[in-house]
Amino acid sequence: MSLATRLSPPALDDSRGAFFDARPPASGDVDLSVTIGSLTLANPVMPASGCFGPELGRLIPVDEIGATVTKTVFAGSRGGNPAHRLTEIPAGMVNSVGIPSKGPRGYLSDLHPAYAELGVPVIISVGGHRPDEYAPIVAELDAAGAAFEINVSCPNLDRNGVDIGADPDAITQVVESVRAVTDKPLIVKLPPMVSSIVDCARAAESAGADALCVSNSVPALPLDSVTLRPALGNVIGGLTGPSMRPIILRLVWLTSTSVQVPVIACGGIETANDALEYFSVGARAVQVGTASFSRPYAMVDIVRELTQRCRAAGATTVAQLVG
Amino acid sequence: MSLATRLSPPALDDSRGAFFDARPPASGDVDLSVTIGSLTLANPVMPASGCFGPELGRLIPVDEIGATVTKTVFAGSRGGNPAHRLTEIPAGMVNSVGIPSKGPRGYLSDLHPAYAELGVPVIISVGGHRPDEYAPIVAELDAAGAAFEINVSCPNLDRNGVDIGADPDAITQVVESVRAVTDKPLIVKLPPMVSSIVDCARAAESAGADALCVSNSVPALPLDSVTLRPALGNVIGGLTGPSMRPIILRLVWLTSTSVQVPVIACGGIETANDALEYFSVGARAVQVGTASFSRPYAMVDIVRELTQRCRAAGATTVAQLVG
Amino acid sequence: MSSTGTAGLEGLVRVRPPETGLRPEPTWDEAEVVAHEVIGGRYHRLVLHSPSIAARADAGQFVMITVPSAPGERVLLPRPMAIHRRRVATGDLEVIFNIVGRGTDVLARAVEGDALLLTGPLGRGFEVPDGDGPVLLIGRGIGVCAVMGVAEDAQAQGVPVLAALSGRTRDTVIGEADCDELGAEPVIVTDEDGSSAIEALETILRTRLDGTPPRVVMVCGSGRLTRLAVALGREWNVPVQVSLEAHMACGVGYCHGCAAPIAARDDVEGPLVCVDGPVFDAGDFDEVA
Amino acid sequence: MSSTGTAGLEGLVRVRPPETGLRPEPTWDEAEVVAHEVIGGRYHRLVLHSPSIAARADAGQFVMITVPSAPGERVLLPRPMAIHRRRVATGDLEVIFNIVGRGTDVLARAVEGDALLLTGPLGRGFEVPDGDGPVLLIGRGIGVCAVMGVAEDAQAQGVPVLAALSGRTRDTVIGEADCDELGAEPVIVTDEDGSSAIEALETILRTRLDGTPPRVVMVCGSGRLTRLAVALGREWNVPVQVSLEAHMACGVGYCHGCAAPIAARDDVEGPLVCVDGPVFDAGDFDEVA
Ligand SMILES: Cc1cc2nc3c(=O)[nH]c(=O)nc-3n(C[C@H](O)[C@H](O)[C@H](O)COP(=O)(O)OP(=O)(O)OC[C@H]3O[C@@H](n4cnc5c(N)ncnc54)[C@H](O)[C@@H]3O)c2cc1C
Ligand SMILES: Cc1cc2nc3c(=O)[nH]c(=O)nc-3n(C[C@H](O)[C@H](O)[C@H](O)COP(=O)(O)OP(=O)(O)OC[C@H]3O[C@@H](n4cnc5c(N)ncnc54)[C@H](O)[C@@H]3O)c2cc1C
Ligand SMILES: Cc1cc2nc3c(=O)[nH]c(=O)nc-3n(C[C@H](O)[C@H](O)[C@H](O)COP(=O)(O)O)c2cc1C
Ligand SMILES: Cc1cc2nc3c(=O)[nH]c(=O)nc-3n(C[C@H](O)[C@H](O)[C@H](O)COP(=O)(O)O)c2cc1C
Ligand code: FES
Ligand code: FES
Repeated sequence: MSLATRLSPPALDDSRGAFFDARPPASGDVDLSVTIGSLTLANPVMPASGCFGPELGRLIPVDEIGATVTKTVFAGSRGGNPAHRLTEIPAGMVNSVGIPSKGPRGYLSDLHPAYAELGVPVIISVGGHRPDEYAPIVAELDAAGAAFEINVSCPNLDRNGVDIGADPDAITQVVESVRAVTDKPLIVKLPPMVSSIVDCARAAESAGADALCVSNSVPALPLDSVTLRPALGNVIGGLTGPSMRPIILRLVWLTSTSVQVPVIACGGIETANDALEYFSVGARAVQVGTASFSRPYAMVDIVRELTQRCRAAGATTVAQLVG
Repeated sequence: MSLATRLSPPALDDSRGAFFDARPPASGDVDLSVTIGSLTLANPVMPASGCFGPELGRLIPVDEIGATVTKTVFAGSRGGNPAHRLTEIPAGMVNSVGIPSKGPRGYLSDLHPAYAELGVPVIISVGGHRPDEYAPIVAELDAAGAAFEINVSCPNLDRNGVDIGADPDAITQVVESVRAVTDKPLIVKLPPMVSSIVDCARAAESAGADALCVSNSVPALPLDSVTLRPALGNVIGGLTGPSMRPIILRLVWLTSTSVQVPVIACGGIETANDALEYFSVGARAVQVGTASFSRPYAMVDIVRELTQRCRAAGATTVAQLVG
Repeated sequence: MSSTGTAGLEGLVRVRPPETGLRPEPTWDEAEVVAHEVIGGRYHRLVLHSPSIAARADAGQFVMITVPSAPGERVLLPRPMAIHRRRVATGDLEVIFNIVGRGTDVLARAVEGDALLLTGPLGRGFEVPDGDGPVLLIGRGIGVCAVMGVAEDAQAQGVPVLAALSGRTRDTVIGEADCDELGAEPVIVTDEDGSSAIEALETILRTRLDGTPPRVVMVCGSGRLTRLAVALGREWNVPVQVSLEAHMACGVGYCHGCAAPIAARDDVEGPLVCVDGPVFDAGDFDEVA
Repeated sequence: MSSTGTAGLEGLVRVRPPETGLRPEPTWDEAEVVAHEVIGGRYHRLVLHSPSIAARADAGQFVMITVPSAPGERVLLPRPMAIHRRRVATGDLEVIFNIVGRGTDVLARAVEGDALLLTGPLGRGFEVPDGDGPVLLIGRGIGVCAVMGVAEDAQAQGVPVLAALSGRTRDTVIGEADCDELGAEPVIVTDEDGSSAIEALETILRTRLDGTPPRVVMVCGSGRLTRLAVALGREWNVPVQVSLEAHMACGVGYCHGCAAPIAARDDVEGPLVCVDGPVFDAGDFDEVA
């Protein structure tokens, strides 16, 4: 319903005008493009699933980022978790939104049109409770997505609370089944809390993934320090934000040195410099989540600054910059 | 060599005198004791391995804490990792000290005498690269330790970089072999980054552990944000401190509801309130690491405040306080 | 907004029917801190220069304020704050807040001349229906800030306003000066003299209204007061609008952090406080617990 | 301490033979900030009231300063700082620091009357050998602070001191006033006039010493200057002592965070800068890279 809100145009003295207009000159000199399977993105900056919606298009020039990523779409309708769904901790936040979803049909009718209007490739995130839930969703959304992000980091009700994404065999099953129903590029988004992320990454690659996203949020149980009761309605949530960065940097380093496909880094990225940290350990693209909440223009700033830093260093690609 | 340093007595106007003297009245009313196998500790507060040494006995009244825990002792001599071994990040620090060790013999001759003088039970932490390295060390140290903490969270050179502690079978092997050579209580210290900590916890319990310590530090790769080079000589280190707390709270909750033996919480504990957070999710004792660096008296403060908070609430045990 | 968040309001509120007018498009803005003072001994009043937001905000809308980073410390999520006053002539808006945690603690250290990043105006505000009688505003504590914009609009439209301003003590009651400035009739009730008790307040309001029911009741800041408003609204057969709070991350509708716990079914999400609210209709009387 | 940490000093330094005297027992103390001023345009000078530490510290020892927590996020590790001056009469000690990161940034906001938690005195300081000739101190930048305690002791013992104080510009050189106060002879050399270049400094030192070799050279703050000191020390056949830096957590010897990369073998740990140092002997000349 949020997207149906009818809005008046912004006032003319709108301060964001300058930001919208301040596009850096077309960058014939700098090539930020990145290729994921058959899809080439103009630049390597995109939102993290669940941390973006077409609503943000009102606040920033979305066409400057490389792609959009939808919130994870599940097979059925889900209401999501009880309140509170968010809390903040030092250098991080924990959410237990619980992935409300209206299913693929609801996505196509209520959400996709607004995504499609934004003018950048739409990567549709798909989730499931069981390995066999993924392929039907992707099949139904095949025409809509420029690529799919396979979110295997959801608690799997069949498997004793262990993530699908913690089990290389389950990953293989999911990715092979999805690969069978689409030719679109597949990004597999892994969970961080696994015994061997390298085994998970290799399983995804062998089963046909065109890229990996490393990683989802870190499971956590924040307490209200006064009441000593769980701070979130769902008790457990996902920790995100800058305090995760060194944890995820290690995982990106481990995976990017173990697979051939590009690794998209996700975890605590707030600035172009944070993105460069990930590029320097092998990432080829980045996703921005938590940072957009406080600074809606964080992604656009990163794209612009990456361009500028390449120029300033006389580099034509980010690879040269961190090489 | 550090312990051999000969020191002059502190000056009389020593400000810590008041702290040393400020012991709370003997607590017939409050019972903070905790039992680990055959060992009963006066209270549930102890240092985290590697974050304590007899040197701290010069700064705080160590006999007020429940136990001491040694730095992990390995079979052979190890020099530890190259500099830098420490760095700080928002709400956390990362260390790659690398566990320098002089082996069990070196421990007995150079370190144990000073530990033994402190007047509280000495829990000796033991580590290994392979499952078969543990039992001989414990056998050699059996007479010295009041209990042993089996640190299975060390990178295992035999197993492709995967922790011994991430593999329930390897845990079983380690714990059974150690159980065979000692009757002293065994605490198994688990790593946090595992696919199913519950499986690891159950394996340790079945193999004869008397308690679990949850958990060791979170593997991380901090970069120097200016040079974009690794901030630590060893590239990878362990993240500790308050930003881990919600991550470890979840693991303590998961394990303490899955095993019968007591769970000792370790991760980001700075205050009595932090300890109470862990008690409220099922922990029976706590270890304090990073917090002691900035506030050497952190552990003693926690013991004193737990006593006071019990009294203030009319509780005779911590369990009543968080019940 | 309710001091208890949305807890206990299940069934008490519902999303209003689709609005007929256009809602102002949100923007973000680096707003200069024009003034910062402590009022009522504990509240921080910030005057922020943001013509684009001040000029367009509807009564009852809010802003997300990004907490500036101080060295050695950062607060990650922006903080939602009601737009207490819109001063279109000077391009300023006012927010008043309470220090309750890390974020407001850092905000309280903003000084004149600082720039604060605002996103707004956000959410769906109050809507004054046509009709007779005054508008009855009921605010408690910081909740007064959510409703004061209505008094600004009412003054412009010549609609009389009766504003019940509740607080613990006389000097912590917010909004009296605003009422004076806006020609609204303030009713100050406090815990210390007992006048803020539900029965006492009800009696005072009936006396002041003197038999003329208001055309609408708008309430924020207390579950108890919301229940009173609903009861009176039913008796008078007038609409009751209530402003709620929820923990928020994005403020514009995409993070789904702020769903109110008032969904009809388990597989349907509750309305989002940031875009479907923060102002909701009070529910059918039958739904009231 | 070296601006490059211990990097590049492998083989250049070694642990000194066991000390003969007793080392002061460390303690922790809530020290009051007695004064805080910015000097040389960029350095922060803190005067801290801590009689128990000031009265007992040896020259070249250091303190760990716990960074006070600001609301919000905190700096976790204490910061090692040389004890620049010990003022036993007033019970104060002085530290001078540079803002280089998060920790020093927060420390720079300490104001008079604040309490700072100190642990100290720590480490093994400089040891002035018996002998003839003056003590030659060489300090660069903030490294001057590590050696100034030696000038304090030398004054008490009537030993002459020649202190080479190096810095980028004239006004950022630390220690001139201290030398005046302590009767030490300062030699100010700077990058801006070229006098801090190794050859220039060597010439200046030889001229000032006028053929009388010092009894000891003590150096801190620069790898280049350390190499110069080692070369001169060898020529004169006098001991050279150098103060090093390392990232530290505990400061007292148990965390093993500060091992210097100068171990003889892979399976043996390097000396701990916090207890075996921060002052080391310069190594055999043959070891110098
Ligand atoms: C639409 C709306 C308007 C508001 N208007 C005002 C106002 O005018 N004046 C005022 O003082 N307060 C107002 N609030 C409440 C204000 O947002 C919270 O007091 C503030 O976010 C607390 O932040 P903190 O860091 O100090 O507290 P903490 O408790 O440390 O916050 C931790 C997290 O919980 C969130 N949180 C905590 N309490 C609340 C709450 N009551 N509502 C929403 N999020 C919360 C914070 O945003 C943060 O993400 C409003 C809330 C909403 C939703
Ligand atoms: C024995 C000793 C004495 C010192 N005396 C002084 C002094 O008198 N004046 C002064 O300005 N500085 C001195 N230093 C250096 C000072 O400790 C660092 O500049 C300071 O710790 C930097 O902290 P930060 O948070 O500002 O920097 P950051 O770079 O943000 O610090 C990150 C981490 O690295 C550590 N670190 C960074 N640089 C250094 C360094 N050079 N040495 C040790 N740890 C470092 C910090 O302690 C912290 O744990 C001394 C260091 C040592 C070891
Ligand atoms: C409010 C919120 C909702 C999220 N929803 C999803 C989701 O639906 N699917 C998903 O794969 N990840 C989701 N995530 C995780 C993010 O995509 C991302 O992995 C995580 O936030 C780490 O990035 P960050 O540190 O930049 O925020 C969500 C994160 C947040 C904060
Ligand atoms: C400097 C340092 C050294 C450590 N050495 C060891 C060790 O030898 N053995 C071990 O099991 N854990 C070691 N740890 C991990 C701690 O015991 C503890 O698990 C971790 O610090 C989390 O607790 P904290 O957040 O309170 O610091 C070390 C931690 C630090 C910071
Ligand atoms: S705050 Fe993000 S959807 Fe409401
Ligand atoms: S700083 Fe801890 S051993 Fe040196």
